Amino acid sequence: MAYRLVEPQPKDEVSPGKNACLEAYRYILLARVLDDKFASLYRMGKIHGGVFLGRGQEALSVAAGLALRKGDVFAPLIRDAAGRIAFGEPIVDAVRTYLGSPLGPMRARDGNVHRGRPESGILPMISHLGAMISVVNGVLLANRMKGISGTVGLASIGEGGTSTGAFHEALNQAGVERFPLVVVVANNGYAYSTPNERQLACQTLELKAPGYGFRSHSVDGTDLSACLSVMNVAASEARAGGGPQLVIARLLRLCGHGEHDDAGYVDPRLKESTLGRDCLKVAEHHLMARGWASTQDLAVWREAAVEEVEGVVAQVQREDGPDPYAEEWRALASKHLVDEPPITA
Amino acid sequence: MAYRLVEPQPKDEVSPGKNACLEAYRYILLARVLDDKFASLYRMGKIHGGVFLGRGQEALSVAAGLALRKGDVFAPLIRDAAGRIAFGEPIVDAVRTYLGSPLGPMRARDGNVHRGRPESGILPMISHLGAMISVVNGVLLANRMKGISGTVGLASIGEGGTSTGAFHEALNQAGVERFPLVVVVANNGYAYSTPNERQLACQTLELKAPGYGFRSHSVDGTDLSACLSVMNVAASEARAGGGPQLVIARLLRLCGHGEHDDAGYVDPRLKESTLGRDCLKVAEHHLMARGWASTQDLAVWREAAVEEVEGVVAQVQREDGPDPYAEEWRALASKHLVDEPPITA
Amino acid sequence: MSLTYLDAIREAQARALEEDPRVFIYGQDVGPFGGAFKATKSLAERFPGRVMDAPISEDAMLGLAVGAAISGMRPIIEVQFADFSTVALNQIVNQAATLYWRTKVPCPVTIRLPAGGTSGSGPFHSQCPEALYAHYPGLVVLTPATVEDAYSMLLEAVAIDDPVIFCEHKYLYYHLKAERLPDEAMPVGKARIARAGRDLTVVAYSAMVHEALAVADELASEGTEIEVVDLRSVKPLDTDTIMASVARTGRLLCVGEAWPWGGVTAEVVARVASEGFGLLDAPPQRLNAKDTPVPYHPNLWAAHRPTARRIAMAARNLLRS
Amino acid sequence: MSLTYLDAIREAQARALEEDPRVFIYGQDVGPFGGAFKATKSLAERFPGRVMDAPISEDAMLGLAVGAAISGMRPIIEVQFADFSTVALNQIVNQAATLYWRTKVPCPVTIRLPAGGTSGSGPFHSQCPEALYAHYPGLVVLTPATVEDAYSMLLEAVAIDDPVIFCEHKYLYYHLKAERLPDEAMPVGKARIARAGRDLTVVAYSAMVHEALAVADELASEGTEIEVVDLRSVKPLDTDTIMASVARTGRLLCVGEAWPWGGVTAEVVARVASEGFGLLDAPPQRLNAKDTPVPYHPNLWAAHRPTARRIAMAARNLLRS
Ligand SMILES: Cc1ncc(C[n+]2csc(CCOP(=O)(O)OP(=O)(O)O)c2C)c(N)n1
Ligand SMILES: Cc1ncc(C[n+]2csc(CCOP(=O)(O)OP(=O)(O)O)c2C)c(N)n1
Ligand SMILES: [Mg+2]
Ligand SMILES: [Mg+2]
Repeated sequence: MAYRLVEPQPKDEVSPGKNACLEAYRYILLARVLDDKFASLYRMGKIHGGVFLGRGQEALSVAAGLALRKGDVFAPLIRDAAGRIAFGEPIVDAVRTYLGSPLGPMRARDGNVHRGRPESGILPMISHLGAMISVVNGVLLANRMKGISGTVGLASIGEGGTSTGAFHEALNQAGVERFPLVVVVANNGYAYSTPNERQLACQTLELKAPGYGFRSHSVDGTDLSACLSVMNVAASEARAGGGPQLVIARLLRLCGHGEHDDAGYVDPRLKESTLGRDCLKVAEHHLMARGWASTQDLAVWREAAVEEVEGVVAQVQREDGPDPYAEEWRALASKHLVDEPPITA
Repeated sequence: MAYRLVEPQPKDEVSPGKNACLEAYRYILLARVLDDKFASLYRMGKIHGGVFLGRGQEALSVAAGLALRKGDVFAPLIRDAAGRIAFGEPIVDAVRTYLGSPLGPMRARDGNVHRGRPESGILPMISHLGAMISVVNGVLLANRMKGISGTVGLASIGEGGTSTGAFHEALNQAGVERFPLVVVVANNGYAYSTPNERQLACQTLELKAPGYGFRSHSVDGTDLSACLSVMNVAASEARAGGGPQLVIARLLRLCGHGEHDDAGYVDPRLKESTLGRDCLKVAEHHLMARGWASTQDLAVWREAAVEEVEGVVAQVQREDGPDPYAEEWRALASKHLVDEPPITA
Repeated sequence: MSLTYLDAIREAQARALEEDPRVFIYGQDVGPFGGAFKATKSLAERFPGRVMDAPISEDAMLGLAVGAAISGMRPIIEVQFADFSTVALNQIVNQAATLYWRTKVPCPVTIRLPAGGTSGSGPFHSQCPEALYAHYPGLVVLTPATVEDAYSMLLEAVAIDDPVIFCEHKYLYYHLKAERLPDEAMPVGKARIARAGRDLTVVAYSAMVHEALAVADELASEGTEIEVVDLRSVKPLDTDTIMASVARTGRLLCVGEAWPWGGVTAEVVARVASEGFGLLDAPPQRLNAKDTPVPYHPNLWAAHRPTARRIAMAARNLLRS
Repeated sequence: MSLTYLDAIREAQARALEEDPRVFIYGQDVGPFGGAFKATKSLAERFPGRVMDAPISEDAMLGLAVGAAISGMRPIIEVQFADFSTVALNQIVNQAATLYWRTKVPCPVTIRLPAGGTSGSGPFHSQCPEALYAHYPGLVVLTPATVEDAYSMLLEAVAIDDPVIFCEHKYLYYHLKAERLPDEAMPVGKARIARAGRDLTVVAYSAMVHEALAVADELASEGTEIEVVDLRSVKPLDTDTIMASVARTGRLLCVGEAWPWGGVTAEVVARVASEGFGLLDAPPQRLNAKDTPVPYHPNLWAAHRPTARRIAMAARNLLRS
């Protein structure tokens, strides 16, 4: 038995031009270099806890970040270093969070990918998958109630995260309210070690969209240019009042679930398929084929990225760790309502 | 923008014959008379707590109950008096549960629609909507692991209940495992007072099926004959290994959410539409039109139902209430593991 | 005019909506229908677009509230019954309650939980969730026992810059009446001496305050003076007021409608034992519901929860010890 | 041979699968991959079809377990981190925990929750859920502190006819080692005197037992004898063993890694105060984590939870009082 979804032709996707591609490429490059640095710091035992990379998923992520504007709201997930940078998160935020600097946005209280600045539109993820999407809805509702129009919200999730009740409730809520929400699902074939066939029963993830009144979009997540156009179409539709949008990307993560994981469970045939292409390499190839960049340009840019990352890491490594005695140990904004329990640690 | 679902033609539905229709009709009648009795006991202040009826939804419910066999598992919801009876629940179980008799299946510990006998395949609902479906999955998994084949599980839910995360997780789980599960959604236009447009964003509920790898079926819930055929097809498909099935019925509840509610929020146009037909009357009309029953038959059967219900109610009303001093006040099966807290009530 | 506890909740919401454009209400059936208990009756009409029906999606309801709060709004979420907040727990304790600590961005969300037992409601419409939430850092947990407190504490809850769990007792909805709403009120975080006495301190909250007061009446006729402390908020817990009372009476009985393991009575007794050991003339005692789900039948229900009769028994025992 | 706490958990599961055909394991990545912590390593291969990967659907995972248990199976559910059980709470406390009481049908589900803090894990991978579950009727809550207990208590958990919350401490996974697995064991529900002493009783559970033992060592060198009680199960709570110890020492310090409001330390101190008031020579004391989420950075983490240093301080204070 097979379902086929018949929907009106999407608006023509416009191929992104030279500047757009170059900008996106440089963010990807920076994110990759940054991720590689975290991997190496992890191996050197310089990072507390896990390291979670976006390798192979940067084209999709960067396209998400670039589709957003100031005033929009973004709920990145674990593989979104590129999208964060593109949306304006300074890399020092990532480095400080990973290295546990009290000067970072999470002040060493939370680490690694659990970072954000709500006041700048980047929501700091909690770990529970699916839980951020309804939070984005809330920001969009607030905008609506305040009469702010033309903003969109974007939430990332993996295909595994679509199995959560939270995902479902949030998508249905966005559908009912017709929020300008874009949900980007990176289907990389695995949730940690769990393959699609133990995770999902739909023939394709796009088939989930109609159940929520979402418009769906499909994209090859290894192709930067495709990602840029599709994300652009999706965000523009949402922005223009077209209701919520679901973007489904196919790709692979070219790393472990975290750096502790060798991902030995990934089917080698997938790695050898076009899904296994490295989006960075694909983008470089594309830039060179169009004559938008030379090998030398690439080398110079990589050098610049390395320098930037190394500089920031070196700087943060000189920062003091948090001082537990200077901590307020207070979970409430309302000082006068803090409960005073008997001795604690 | 409109989606259209293209799926292969369903197997030919066989119109149910005389005996099937008569049997179903008499269960509906019994359920209706029973429900009416509960309503009247409620008005007389003889019932503790609320009363929740299935008026107008009996055709769908009875068809669900009849599609099941011994060995199957059924998770009825609040409007399933008819389906329960059809699946074999004695009406004394309902009466004892509503009247709080300690002889009932819930021994006065739980009331009204919160009843069942897991050992007979009727799962006692907890109130949290959506929560019973994965429990049905668990029974089906156990059957599979034990090598019991040919059984199905059936879970009822309202369209409002489809918005719960629990619903989503359970359907996806059933899809992944290809459990022989039938989920019956009674779309009566309202969840308590909340109309479809504040509850759902899908154009039709059938559109949810492909997202879970379910086969979908649609039925006019006011038409007994249609309900019988469609439920039969769905259950047979599941039983034959066709994977999980989603049945979507359109109908109205011809009563309040509970008997405390006058349902003043229901759109009068809906009531006047064919959805507002009383499935009991439609069934009677059908039986008479076919010459399968006469007005007199109907009167006799109603009389018999009334007598049965009145007899059981009278009997249960003579039963003593629960004795709190005889209660064990123990939530664990393992007596030796009961925690002994300091004085309690 | 005579106002019920439920009226007070409605009036507090009306006033909050009236006075603060950042306030909105979101929950199942809270719109035109006015809510399962009519706590939002006519508000959707009076405040168009600000009192909205939600789908049956408690997790998303609470997630949305956090997002709106991040953006400067002051949502009030009605969960239809406190028991259903179990499916929103994650958004409450992990999203809302941690936000300020993680980001310095306050999260002013008021979560209204119609709670507590009423006869005939059974295991899934009777629960007392206060301990569940008080255990987690980052939440304020309120348990008003009077019409006046229902009003003033709900208004204050909306003004507080943190997520507030507002446990409103369903039994009190219609049973309590007051002549008018208060202009002034004790602040959240302070317990109240509901009745003064010098022989025994009974600490209670929510519906149990009234059982305790009945016992105080009863024992007064026997010449015993019971001091009843109404906690009002269980987090923060006003240990000072409790301790001052125990200092006067030397005896403590703490009563809660919730289950016996952990919870308010354990916390109160543990604090008094640790910090006020020397004040005690007799072992501090607790009285809780039984350790089973809340039963449906009135006979069982009445035996499951503490009642005036049982509080009186416990009090007499304690007075003798 | 040397076995870790984690090995013990794996071996217990292997034995349960081996000996009882009704047992199966279900959880994210527990299949061929062997689980996020490798607690089910190679079990899927050894027991085909009985160790199954679940989708990221904790609510449905637990619901399925209940259905299977109703049908006579004995599921073991691995929740990847205890923190994620918040999204399964409803199925645990309202479905599984009430089933026997409602229907007389037992619900033997073992819920494995990798719990507790490790440095660098942060607010959402460090939580201690024992109080959350112990508050609800209908659950058994276990907190093994040793390799031997991890093994024997998990085996017993699977055999128990009720839902069991098995809190396995992630910090102990690799830090604890034993020479071999036990043949005999104390039954669930009994606390253990982990070290005898006559001056002060320190009640602890899970990872805190080891901090307490370190303190006992330290203070022994100063001539003070600390008795360490390892609760093993927090529900049921073995009040008798605690009380007997306090009767010997006259002094009680209860230590928990969880948050301070409510919870195990409150329950223990409240029980001893109520039932063993006369045994106490000094106010009973508690030591808990701080009332904030669990911080990420090792410096903060070490200050957030009780440590041997702070337990020693509290113990010394208590010995002086
Ligand atoms: C509710 C919940 N359950 C379990 C986890 C543990 N967990 C973290 S990431 C992950 C896999 C996620 O897979 P997917 O959504 O496909 O994203 P990917 O890692 O492939 O990018 C799991 C199970 C979690 N974070 N939240
Ligand atoms: C998780 C949860 N939230 C809220 C409720 C309260 N509630 C009980 S029935 C109901 C409406 C159900 O509507 P629907 O699913 O459409 O079924 P219907 O009553 O129309 O048959 C609600 C909101 C509940 N039982 N469970
Ligand atoms: Mg994935
Ligand atoms: Mg409905």
